Amino acid sequence: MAHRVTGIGIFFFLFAHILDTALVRVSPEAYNEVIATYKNPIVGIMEVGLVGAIVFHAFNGLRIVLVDFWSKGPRFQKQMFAGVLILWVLLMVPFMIRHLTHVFGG
Amino acid sequence: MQTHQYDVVIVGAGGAGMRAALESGERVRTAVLTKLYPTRSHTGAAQGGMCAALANVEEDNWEWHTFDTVKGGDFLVDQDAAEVMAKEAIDAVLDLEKMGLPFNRTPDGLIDQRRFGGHTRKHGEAAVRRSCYAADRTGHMILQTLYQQCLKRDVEFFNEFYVLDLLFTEVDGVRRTAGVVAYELATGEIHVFRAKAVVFATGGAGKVYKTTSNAHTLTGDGMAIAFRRGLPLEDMEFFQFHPTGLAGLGILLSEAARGEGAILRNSEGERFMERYAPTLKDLAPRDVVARAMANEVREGRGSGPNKDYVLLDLTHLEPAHIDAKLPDITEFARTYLGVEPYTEPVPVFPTAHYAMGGMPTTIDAEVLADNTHVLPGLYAAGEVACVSVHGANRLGTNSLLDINVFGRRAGIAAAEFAARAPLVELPAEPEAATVALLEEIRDRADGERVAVLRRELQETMDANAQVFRSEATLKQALSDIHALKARYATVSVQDKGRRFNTDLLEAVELGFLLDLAEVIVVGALERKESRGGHFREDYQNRDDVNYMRHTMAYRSSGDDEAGVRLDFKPVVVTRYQPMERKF
Amino acid sequence: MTSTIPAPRTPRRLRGRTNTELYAWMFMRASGVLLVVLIFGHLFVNLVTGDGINALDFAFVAGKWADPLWQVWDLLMLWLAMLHGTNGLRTVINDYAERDQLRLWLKVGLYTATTITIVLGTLVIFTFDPCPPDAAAELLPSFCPVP
Amino acid sequence: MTAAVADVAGAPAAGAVPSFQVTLRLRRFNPENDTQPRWEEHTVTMHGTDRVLDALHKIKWEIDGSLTFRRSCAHGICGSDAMRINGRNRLACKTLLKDLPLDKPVTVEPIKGLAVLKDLVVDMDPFFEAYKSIMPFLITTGNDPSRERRQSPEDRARYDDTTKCIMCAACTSSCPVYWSDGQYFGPQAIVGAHRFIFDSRDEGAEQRLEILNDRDGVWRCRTTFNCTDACPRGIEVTKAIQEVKRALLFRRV
Ligand SMILES: Cc1cc2nc3c(=O)[nH]c(=O)nc-3n(C[C@H](O)[C@H](O)[C@H](O)COP(=O)(O)OP(=O)(O)OC[C@H]3O[C@@H](n4cnc5c(N)ncnc54)[C@H](O)[C@@H]3O)c2cc1C
Ligand code: HEM
Ligand code: SF4
Ligand code: F3S
Ligand code: FES
Repeated sequence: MAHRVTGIGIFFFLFAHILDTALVRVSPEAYNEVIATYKNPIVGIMEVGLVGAIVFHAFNGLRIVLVDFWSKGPRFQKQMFAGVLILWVLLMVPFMIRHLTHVFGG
Repeated sequence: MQTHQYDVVIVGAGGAGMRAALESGERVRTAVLTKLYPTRSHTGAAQGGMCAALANVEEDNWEWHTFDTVKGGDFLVDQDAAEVMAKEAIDAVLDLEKMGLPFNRTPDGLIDQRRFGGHTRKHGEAAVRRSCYAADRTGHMILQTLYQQCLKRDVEFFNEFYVLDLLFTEVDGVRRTAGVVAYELATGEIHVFRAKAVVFATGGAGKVYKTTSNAHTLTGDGMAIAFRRGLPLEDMEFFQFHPTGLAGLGILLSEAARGEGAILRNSEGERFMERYAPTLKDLAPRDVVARAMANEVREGRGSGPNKDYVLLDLTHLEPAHIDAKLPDITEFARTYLGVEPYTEPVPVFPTAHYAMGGMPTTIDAEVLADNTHVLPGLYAAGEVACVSVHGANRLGTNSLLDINVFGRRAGIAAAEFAARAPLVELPAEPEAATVALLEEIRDRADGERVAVLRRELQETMDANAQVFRSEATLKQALSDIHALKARYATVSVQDKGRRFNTDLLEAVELGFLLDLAEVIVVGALERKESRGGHFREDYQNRDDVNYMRHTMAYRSSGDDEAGVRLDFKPVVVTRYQPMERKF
Repeated sequence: MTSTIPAPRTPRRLRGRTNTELYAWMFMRASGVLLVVLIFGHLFVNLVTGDGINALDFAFVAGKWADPLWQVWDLLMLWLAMLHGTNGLRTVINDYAERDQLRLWLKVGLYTATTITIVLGTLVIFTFDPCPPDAAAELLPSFCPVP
Repeated sequence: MTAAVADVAGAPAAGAVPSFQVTLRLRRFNPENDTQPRWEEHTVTMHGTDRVLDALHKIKWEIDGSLTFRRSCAHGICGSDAMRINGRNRLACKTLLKDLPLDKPVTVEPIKGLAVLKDLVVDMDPFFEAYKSIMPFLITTGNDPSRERRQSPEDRARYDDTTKCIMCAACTSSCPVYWSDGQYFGPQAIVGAHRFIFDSRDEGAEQRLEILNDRDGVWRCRTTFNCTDACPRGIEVTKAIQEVKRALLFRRV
């Protein structure tokens, strides 16, 4: 179910993201203005959440694909889920450090 | 009240009922009434296998099978019936295979077979591999396969309908079957089913005992209903105690375990069956093994803190072999006793398992109205019936065979009867007796609890009418039963509603159990000998002069204190003269 | 032996049954796997390399899209992600919206939103001019000819 | 019986194991009196090897006879008594009390996704209908052979797992897709189909696969694994579902 929640979350973000990117067509000023509003800490933290969601959804998606196509997949689903969580932490910790230093550091 | 009309009504959707339904449904309009969803029937609990002399793995033939059945039954078997069963066994198994039953296979792809208690080659020379099986869930697979075939053929089921009465109408001085009365659990409504022929396939009555391998729902309804309507019950004193129930719980560990090589040991680690049955050892018939176990415990060689069980040792078998052949029963040991059968022996003790007796029938499953005459339009098959193929002790795997062979025969016979017979009138107010029975219990404001009486009944039966019996214990049991019957007149239930009133039905079922317990004990008191599953400590030998005969128990009308009148019927002997049983 | 054996392999397809769900399911897996590469690449370039999030501005985007590789990359990502997400939401709607009416309207909404986004996004990527003539030079990528 | 306290393995006889108190929190609903389900708590004394079913029986037999639930075999083989125990679908007769955390009440509710008829009893008809719709019977063409159809032990092993199903509905009623709308066939029906699709004797695989290719068929499975976790027979339900999906994708069994 977490897969579903993250999937839906990403979808709505993507929606917004495409609309804002579309602003580049309008004018650089407009785009930069909107992007500038993204450059505050709150949005920064939200972005962490977003990236977290994408990373989880992606790895878990791969796990689902493995369950579907690898005959031993269903048997190891629990282990694979643990793997997803571990990978998620492994990726998110360095990312958060880097990203948040960018966000707060300047 | 609703009234329905069918050619054939089958009561019970276990193996026997559904096998009959397949035959009958093909020929005439058929309804199946069952108090459980069909797949919940206790046939699904059967583990070990179903025997037939297929000779897929070693030399075998149906004549040896007949002999084993007769000898295993301690010569109380009607030999003509045993012969029919052994002969038709082969087709019965093949039919199931063709319906899709997933039997285990030999490397050549044939149905695999394994050893089972009492099944031998050449009249007792050595154990033979005769039992066809699907791991240790053969009964489950039979039940599933038959249910699937019923779905395929659109058999009409009435699920969770409790049949509580059997209707007769006298035509030209002869009682004829008119139908049944059923109670619909979901609504509390009464339904009358009018039918030309009725097949009873309601299964066993293990809940008479406390320690039993039988389901909570096996309360002998069919037998008791017939008995109350004045029909006889045959050989009810013969109850089988299966040697290997999980100690204290009664959950069965199939004989297949011993068929695959497991060994019974006492507290000294001794393989004690070598003393009791030098040839077949652990695979001697069940009555012999159960008694041997009880005797070991009695003589102080039981295991455990209370020295009240023996051990079933599988530790010398390969875990992979156990997993392939006995996955379920080893899981029972793990789940319910926390014992790991790979490495530890499993505590076991005899458990009430199978009613050899029941409604007497001919080999065409026609029910007898007295010692000789059939009752037109009434049929019975399965554990509820006594064709007398099991005599005084049923051989393992012969029951799954019985339900298939005689279930099929019952279905065909009932349909053929219905095709030519006219409908008989229903008696006036057909539902009256059932409504009275239910309302009396439901409307009684205050009274004793059903569960209390049932527990006392089961305890006295376990203590006094189990593996070892004697005049003193049986008399004790009988007086307990009489006292309980008197108290039963005052039971009440707390659930006064209509929908899903299982409280009420448990009360009704207790009434059935009390009647049957009385029949069992009265028969056992009268039979002053030891034969098969019936062992009297005060008469330890078989007595062919006086007791080579079937007991026929009738409900006595009125003033007879016992409430049971006994009569007798000769045993059909064709080829085999009684001889001493040695294994 | 009778000769009334039905012709082998007669089409048994029941009416109204198609492989839609099968293809949708396949597409979810295939696009999912591709999206891993695409999105991770995208995130890596945008958020991690260089100055991270702070580097984002018009110039950055324009610089990227000057390269056909990134054009194709982002286009593919846009299409796959939208279709993947839309189909995902379609199943979610199927699961939760119980009334047929509601289900229908939700889906209509979903599909229009998706169409608009995809068309818009595609147009943007293709018609994008990294050096709009009337913009202030300091906002533009460095390769733009200084007017 | 002595009160010797020993580990369960050594002393299985009831009474030899210490007894303890259990509180059951039951979801009750009697259509004849209630408009809403209600919660009810009972505390009973139970013994070491007792199961949730024993506790339910004790309540029914000693405290409140109107408590209603289905049961028959009492050892996990008939599939009557699937219920939600502490939020998980299990068989009451296979769930040992000592394996549950007993410091707080054990909650017992009917399985989800099927209409509650009374207390723990639900309407099983939709469940059996779904099973029926996948044609759960051996389909063959031509005349029956005179002896058995041959099948190698390897071919027999392919569908062994799914023959264990006791139709308890623990899987189907734990599946979130099934809860949200009753249209999905549910895992049990797929298990039932799997048992025949992978049986080398059967010739109806095409038709069954076609049925499961439906909008409400296998593709609705979201690989949640609730079904596998719930199955009291240890059937790898999700694996069976994936095998059916693969059979559909590659159109070969
Ligand atoms: C644990 C166990 C293991 C066994 N193993 C083996 C084995 O390995 N080999 C072997 O040969 N035998 C074995 N047996 C014995 C064999 O399984 C049974 O004797 C046989 O299955 C009985 O089948 P049946 O059809 O007569 O009854 P059941 O399967 O018990 O069916 C009874 C049916 O009657 C219905 N019914 C009952 N009362 C009513 C009523 N009042 N109204 C409506 N319907 C009613 C029930 O709903 C049910 O559908 C075993 C038995 C047990 C308990
Ligand atoms: C990063 C790589 C991605 C991978 C590997 C991936 C994988 C998957 C897979 C395999 C599924 C199918 C789940 C199922 O059928 O049970 C799925 C569902 C879904 N995905 Fe993705 N996905 C990815 C990116 C995205 C993106 C970017 C979005 C948003 C637009 C998204 C939204 C969804 C949604 C809404 C669902 C439906 C969830 C459900 O039905 O429960 N996914 N994803
Ligand atoms: S697959 Fe398992 S959980 Fe589902 S019905 Fe069958 S036995 Fe029960
Ligand atoms: S719980 Fe449901 S979603 Fe699939 S894996 Fe099991 S059927
Ligand atoms: S009572 Fe039969 S499965 Fe629990």
